[in-house]
Amino acid sequence: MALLEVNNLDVRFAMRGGEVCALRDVSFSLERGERLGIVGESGAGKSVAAFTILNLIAKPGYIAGGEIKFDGTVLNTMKPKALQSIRGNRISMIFQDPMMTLNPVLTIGAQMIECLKAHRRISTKDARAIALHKLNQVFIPSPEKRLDQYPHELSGGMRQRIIIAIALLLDPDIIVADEPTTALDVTIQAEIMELLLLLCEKHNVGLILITHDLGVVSQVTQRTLVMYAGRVIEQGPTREIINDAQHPYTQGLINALPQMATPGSRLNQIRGSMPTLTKIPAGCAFNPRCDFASDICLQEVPNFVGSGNCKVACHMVDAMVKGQPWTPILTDKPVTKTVPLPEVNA
Amino acid sequence: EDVTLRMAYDADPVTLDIHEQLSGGTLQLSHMVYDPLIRWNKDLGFDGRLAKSWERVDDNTMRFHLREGVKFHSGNDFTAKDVVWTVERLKKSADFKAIFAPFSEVKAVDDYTVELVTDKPFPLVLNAATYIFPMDSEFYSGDTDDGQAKDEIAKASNTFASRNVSGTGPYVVTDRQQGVRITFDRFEDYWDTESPGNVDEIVLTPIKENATRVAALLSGDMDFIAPVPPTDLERIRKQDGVHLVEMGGTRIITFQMNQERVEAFKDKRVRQAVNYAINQEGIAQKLMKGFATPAAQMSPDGYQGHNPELKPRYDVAKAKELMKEAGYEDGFKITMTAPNNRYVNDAKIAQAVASMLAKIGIQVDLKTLPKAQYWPEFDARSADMMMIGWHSDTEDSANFFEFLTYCPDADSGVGQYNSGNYCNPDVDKMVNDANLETDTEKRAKMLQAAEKAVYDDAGFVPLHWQNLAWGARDGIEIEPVLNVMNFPYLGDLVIEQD
Amino acid sequence: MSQAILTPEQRLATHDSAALGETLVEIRDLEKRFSLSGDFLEQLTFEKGRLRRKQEYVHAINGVTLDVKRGEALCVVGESGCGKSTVARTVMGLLKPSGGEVCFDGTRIDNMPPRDLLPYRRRMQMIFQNPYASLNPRMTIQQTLEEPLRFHQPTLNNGEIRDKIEDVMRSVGIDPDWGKRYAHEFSGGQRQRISIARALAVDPEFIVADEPISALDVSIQAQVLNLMMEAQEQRDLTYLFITHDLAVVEHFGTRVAVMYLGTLCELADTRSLFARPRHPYTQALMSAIPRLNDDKANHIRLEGEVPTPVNLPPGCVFHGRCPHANDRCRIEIPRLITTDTGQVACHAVEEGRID
Amino acid sequence: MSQTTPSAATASATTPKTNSIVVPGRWQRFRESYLIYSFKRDWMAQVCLLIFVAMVIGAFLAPLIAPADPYDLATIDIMNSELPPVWMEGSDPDFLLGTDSQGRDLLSTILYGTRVSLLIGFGAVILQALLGVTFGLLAGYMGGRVDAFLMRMADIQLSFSTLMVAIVVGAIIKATFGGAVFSDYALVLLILIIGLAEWPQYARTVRASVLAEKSKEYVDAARVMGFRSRRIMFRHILPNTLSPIFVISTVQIANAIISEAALSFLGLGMPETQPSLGSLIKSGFDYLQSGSWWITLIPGGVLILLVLVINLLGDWLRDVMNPRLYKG
Amino acid sequence: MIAFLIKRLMHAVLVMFVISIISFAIQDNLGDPLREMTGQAVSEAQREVMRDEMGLNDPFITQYLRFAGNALQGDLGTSYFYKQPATEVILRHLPATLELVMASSLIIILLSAPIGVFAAIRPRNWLSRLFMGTSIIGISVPVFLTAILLIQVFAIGVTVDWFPSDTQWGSILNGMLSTDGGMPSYGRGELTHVAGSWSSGFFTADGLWHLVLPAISLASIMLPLFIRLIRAEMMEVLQSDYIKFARAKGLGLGRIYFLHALKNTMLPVITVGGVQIGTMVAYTILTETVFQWPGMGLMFLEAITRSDIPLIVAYLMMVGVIFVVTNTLVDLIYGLVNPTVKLAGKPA
Ligand SMILES: Nc1ncnc2c1ncn2[C@@H]1O[C@H](COP(=O)(O)OP(=O)(O)OP(=O)(O)O)[C@@H](O)[C@H]1O
Ligand SMILES: Nc1ncnc2c1ncn2[C@@H]1O[C@H](COP(=O)(O)OP(=O)(O)OP(=O)(O)O)[C@@H](O)[C@H]1O
Ligand SMILES: [Mg+2]
Ligand SMILES: [Mg+2]
Repeated sequence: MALLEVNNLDVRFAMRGGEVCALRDVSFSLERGERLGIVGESGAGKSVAAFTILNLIAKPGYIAGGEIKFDGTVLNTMKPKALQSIRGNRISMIFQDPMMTLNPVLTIGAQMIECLKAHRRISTKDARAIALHKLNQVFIPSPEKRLDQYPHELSGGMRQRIIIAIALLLDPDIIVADEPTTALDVTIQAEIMELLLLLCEKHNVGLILITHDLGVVSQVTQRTLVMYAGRVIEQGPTREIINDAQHPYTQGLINALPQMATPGSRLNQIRGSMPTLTKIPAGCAFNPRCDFASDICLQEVPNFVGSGNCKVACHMVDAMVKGQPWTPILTDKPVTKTVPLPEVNA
Repeated sequence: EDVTLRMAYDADPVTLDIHEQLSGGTLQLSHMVYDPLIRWNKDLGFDGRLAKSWERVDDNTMRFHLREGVKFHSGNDFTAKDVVWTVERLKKSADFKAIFAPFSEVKAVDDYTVELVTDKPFPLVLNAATYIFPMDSEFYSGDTDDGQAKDEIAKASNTFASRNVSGTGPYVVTDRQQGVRITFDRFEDYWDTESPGNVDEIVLTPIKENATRVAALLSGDMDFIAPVPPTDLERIRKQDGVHLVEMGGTRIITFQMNQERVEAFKDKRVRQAVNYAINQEGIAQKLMKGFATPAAQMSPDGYQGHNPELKPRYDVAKAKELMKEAGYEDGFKITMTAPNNRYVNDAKIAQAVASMLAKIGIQVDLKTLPKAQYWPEFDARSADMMMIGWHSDTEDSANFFEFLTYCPDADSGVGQYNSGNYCNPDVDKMVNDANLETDTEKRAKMLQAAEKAVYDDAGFVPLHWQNLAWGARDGIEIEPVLNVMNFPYLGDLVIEQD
Repeated sequence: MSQAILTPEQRLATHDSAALGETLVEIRDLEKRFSLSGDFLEQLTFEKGRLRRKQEYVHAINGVTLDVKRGEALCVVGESGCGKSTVARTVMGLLKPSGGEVCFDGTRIDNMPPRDLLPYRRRMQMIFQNPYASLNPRMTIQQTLEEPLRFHQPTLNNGEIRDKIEDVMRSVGIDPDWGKRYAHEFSGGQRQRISIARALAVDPEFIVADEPISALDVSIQAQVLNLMMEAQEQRDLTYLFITHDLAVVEHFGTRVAVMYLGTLCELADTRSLFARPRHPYTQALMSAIPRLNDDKANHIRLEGEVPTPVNLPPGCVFHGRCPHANDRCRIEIPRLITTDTGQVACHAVEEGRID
Repeated sequence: MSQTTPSAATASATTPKTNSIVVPGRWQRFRESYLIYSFKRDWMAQVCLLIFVAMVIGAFLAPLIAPADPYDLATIDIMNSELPPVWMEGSDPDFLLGTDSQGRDLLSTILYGTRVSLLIGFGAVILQALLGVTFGLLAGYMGGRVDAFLMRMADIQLSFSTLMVAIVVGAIIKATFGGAVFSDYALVLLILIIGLAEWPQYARTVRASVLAEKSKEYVDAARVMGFRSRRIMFRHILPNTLSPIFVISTVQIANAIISEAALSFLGLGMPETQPSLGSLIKSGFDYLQSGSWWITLIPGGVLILLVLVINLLGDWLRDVMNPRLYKG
Repeated sequence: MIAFLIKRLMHAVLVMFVISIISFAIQDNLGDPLREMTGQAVSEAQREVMRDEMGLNDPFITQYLRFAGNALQGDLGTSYFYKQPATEVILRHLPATLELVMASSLIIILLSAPIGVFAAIRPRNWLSRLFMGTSIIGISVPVFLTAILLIQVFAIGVTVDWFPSDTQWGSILNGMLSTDGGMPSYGRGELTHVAGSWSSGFFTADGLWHLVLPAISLASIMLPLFIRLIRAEMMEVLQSDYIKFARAKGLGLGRIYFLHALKNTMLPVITVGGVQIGTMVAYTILTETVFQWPGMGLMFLEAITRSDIPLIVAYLMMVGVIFVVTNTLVDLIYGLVNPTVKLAGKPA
């Protein structure tokens, strides 16, 4: 049995205009020590998926169906207290923006120690020692000093390393990392990914890595899940997906990378953009952007098909001619909203 | 056990120097800390205090026999030289010198006899004597440590006398926090051993806001309050455990019609029309809740000049007729200014008057100002009708005429408050003559005639005399010590002990 | 008519030879510092018993010299905070340089009064990073596009303006009928195209693009990049393209400038830079790109922390993290030297310690 | 499908099948806007708006609907004073809500008084907004010394409550025009006073949102176009700061009405001849304990109701527009 | 730090300068102080002499320079009415106001934090709705009306006879709605002398008893503001990533709400709230008037009716100083709570 199993997960947000489904019918599993990548464009529901694993979806969101099974127990029906003892202890999370994730008014030490104390009966002194040890593991220079510093005194890369240290503090079974490096520079990103990979391998920790950078996925993970508009559309071993994607969307994503084209030539683009949750087309959600769409795509949600490790949700897998580049039709429709949403003055 | 009186006035004494400012507050203090030579009784006659008796020696001289064995708070003995010293100081005081100007000399005949001498026959010697609160001449002589004369009178700075006090009165000031509280203790060596007064300690707190002051009495925080606003009279009357004492007051409230600014006011008929248009009864009843006596003249009942024949003449039809006669059937426009925190309900009264005038076609543009800004306006005579209330410092009718109706004369200063510029030399002469007449009865006739003349001229608009009211807890027998001058003789106050 | 998109070299080559290689924008010894110390009073500090005035600066750019040649797409790459945007904004006149000069087409523009600058404003335009903030939310697309036109070409009548706008909108793939809509009704990629349309509306020669695609999804990035390349082709545009995505640079740029902490460390044409990065920083940068096809990351690990631009290190700004640094690097600031492929500022390269 | 060239792609886009898409007009946009959407679903907001509109209409139609004209002194009779409202004993059916101490019909006086209060509220807020928005824009956009100077002024002014500023400004105005003029133009002057006293509220809010807007790239885009500062400030930035301005305005109207009431309570506001709600409360205050509670409590209730509905509307607006307001 | 203090000092000087100029410019129009100082019978000529003596007739510049010169030596002039240095008068009235403000602040702080936090954590709870509803009503009722009602109900007492008193339920209801009153409604009660001009009402039961109603009525205007402020800030903080992260760490809700969230909530609350408490000194004018609380506000209002210019000027300057001081204190506290702020005034 897999360490983590997510079955037919449905997550909805009760908005003023009605309910919107952020995740539909999402299933995947993770073995002990396995590294899984989740990719997809912005708004695909990657973060929602990550938060749902720890049942951290805040109001107005809620889990409308499905189950999350961790080590044999079902997380989504668990009592809050019991859940608390799993969070940060057996499954921990790393967030996207290291600048926002640490509480600005508490010292690094305090934020590490409280985490230990929440899960272990341990003296402050011992907790401090463990914290120091973990800081050493993530190669933080002069860790002793860092414990008494505030987050703002550290650079972004350093903070993300501290967050990794916090995630590792209680030797969890799984780390869920939601775009841990998008806010960082290339060189630092490489460092952090390397560190994460190293630590996960060393301690046999499972990793769910959420990102939209296919390059990162290809370097770190063993299996990959591709999401589009709240659904998983393709999953399989990373190598296979990169080299031989089945779903037109996955193909499009990979082909759109500049690395895949000769310098200076036209890039292979997917036309249009991902629908907002309130405006998901009937049938296959990708049909308006898909060149292979036929009538059935407009009506029926595709089921997973596929042999062996690779599974893909597309009606047209077999009909498609592989490697056909995309028709560059530029003009597309503006996003029309059926429910007026508040204008946010960010 | 000590008997304490907790009382609230609308203000506390501005200074402890009773010669610094002539005001109700000063006089109230004077009667607690000092004793006058003589004082008014309830019938507006005189009772001897530090003067046992007095007699007129001749037309120009009055002799006072002083009480012996009286001690000041400082322990000094009271003698005639203190009286002389005090009168001399009064003549230096800006506020009091007018009252004592007629006296050319004050003589100590012996240790316990003094004479007040005037140049001309002067009928108001005794009135003036009520202002003589002999001060402790020894105590106030010499210099302070920082070289200030102890008897200095100054308004804008801190003098010795404004901080220290030694009188002969029933109470000694023991603690004073200006604006917050002043505490008095009974003077142990007080000469008047016959006084029924049994209060050992008085704590006076200023509470300016009317409602709060009344609330303090009703909630039992205060034993005695004054003044009581008209709107709350009924409440205090009804409430168990407290009682109210009312008296007709002596302060006349009037409007003056400016003849220099408004041509129409030069016409006697118009002035009369204004008088006929105004419902003094209505104002007294409705606005003042009966807390005022409608007036048709300046002198209140009990004053020599009070003319009982003169009655308010409210008659709108007559007023309209007079306006028509004068050629102002369609009326005219005037401006009116009144203070809004000087007299009881001053602004409301002005409003009521304005609406009454509107009924005979006189459209009034009314402004009300706080007193600090009102007086400069008044001095500048900046409106066509202005409100003025007057209390005679001498408790005598002549004072009203001198300030309110005399033909204004900048040199002699008479008519200083006659903003209407009403001028009738005959009236002035009548009052001048009265001021040389020492025969009370004759003098009264003359003054009453003067009142009648002004009434016929409709020289101004008399409204009412503001009444006085005090509220007290039951068992505090304030009635006997109160008077129309509004200086309670608290030395004689009795609090019932259970 | 069927025509394949050309490689950068081909594109340069197709230009008529007179214009080719001619310098359009010249940046000389550009310096920019921002005061950190606020007003006079905030600068006072108490040191050793006496009051002193102490001023702190962020040294965002420290002497950058760069030419942009007509018709090229010069890419600027570097770490976050190294001054890329500051260079762009100084060139555009949004910031006044603290030192050095900026010339456009041979005329010095950095110290020009705003009035005289107007004709140049039309010739140079900018595209911004954040598609959600770069359009005025209270203006319709039509208004957004019309305004610069009316301002810069007051002689045009309404009809001409409308035609012109329809043209640009079509050329970026936006239906002219949607002109009456507001920005929030469009997706990120569409907004970015509208921004491009706004820049193109006044027919500029030179466009500064400050990370125009980094906020966009991969599939949309391709749309925008394609559009920019088409526009360059059709309108003979020159780009100063700022990015931190080296894959994009490799695809799009004719030449690349690598910056580190406010200084230029290497400048070369794209092909040669990717083939043979000279500067140790460039090398580290290159090695950090996650490639789809290699399994394991194999990058050059840089030691140490990025120094702050407030207290610049002496000598070469990179020496603290450079595996090849020696004493000279810690003392002497390296100057740009010309190599066979471009220019590089590194003592080690100069000395031949690295090739 | 064959590969199309870019130009062909562009050409094909010129014949869009998008004629079916109708671009909504302004009115339709408004009707479909989130504002209206959430208004329709919020009964509290509807009730508040209803009451508010009723009060505004009542106040401004006062000359038509009020049973008497309280400004016409000739109709007032002192003998009618202090009559209770009709539902009490001893009332007169002519005076629905009773009369005040002068014998004025309370209902009419309240209608006129509400008008005065509303005029002052709106007038003062318009003035505050004009000053505050201009200064806030300048401070936020110009930055540097201008900003420091204007904000220091705002700070200093904020260190005094509206009351104190009003007292001081009132005195200055009296100094300039003379005391008597004050009551002639009390309405205008109170608008001036409250307007001058509270502009910093706007200035700070506007400045905060200008700073936020200024850092957005559309402003840079406008600068790159070479637009002049004035144009950028007023045409580009100002419209984007409108929603906080709008929200703060509701609160400020309520505040201005309360400020006026407080000033009148201290005797520094509207004269009793042209009463506002505040001066009505004040003039009735003396009668509260004597039993004629209606003279003060009815206008007091009206004042509270008015301020309350404005505040509730403001709250609702804030929720809907969700601006991050400068709280200070 | 030094620079910070110097900056504040200069700020204070600037404030005082502006205030003194303004208050001097208006002095002629506040009325004639002589009228309050002399009896009715004193002639105009004599008043003129006194004005000359007091220097009231000197040209504006002369008067101002004289004032400024003295002010630099700490002498703000002598109150006409109290005949004492204005600073002394103010210092004597200051404790009353400060104690009132302190008592109100205490009420505000003790109540607003729990209520605000509760309303933020449970926005849909009926109790939160009740609090929020009450708070908006609280904001809408002018202070003076609150004060008057408090006096009526708790000091004087109300007798309700709306229900038939011959029935049992009627008399019970009447009894429930009626109050006895008896709370002190004016002044400060029994004081103990502490030091210098400072007498405190904090140390006697009577003094504290007298504080109750005025403090409540002063708090009535600020408390709703604070509750709403805390609630809004807290709700915003609860949305932030670091709260999500704290939950992901498996921390208890108590720790998340009361340490992680509240500490961050307090930052804006301190800045805004601190300034508000500073301005509360000015708000005391109304409360002090109704309760006849012998503090600075009442003194100021009386100084105005008496045209006691030196006192008015001194008061205005004092308020300016209090504002600068509270601001400085607030910034210092803010600096202590917020590690990202260095006292030079700039976030690092
Ligand atoms: N609190 C929320 N309330 C309403 N809708 C939400 C909420 N959180 C997420 N959503 C919706 O759920 C959808 C999925 O969002 P999610 O954050 O998971 O996307 P993502 O794939 O992580 O995108 P990104 O790459 O931008 O992080 C989005 O369309 C978003 O609008
Ligand atoms: N207005 C400013 N005031 C103060 N410092 C500034 C200002 N603008 C930029 N800086 C500083 O100047 C340095 C260079 O900033 P710049 O924005 O040019 O970097 P960048 O290379 O564009 O970074 P990024 O990739 O994050 O956009 C940074 O340290 C930045 O903090
Ligand atoms: Mg996400
Ligand atoms: Mg940048």
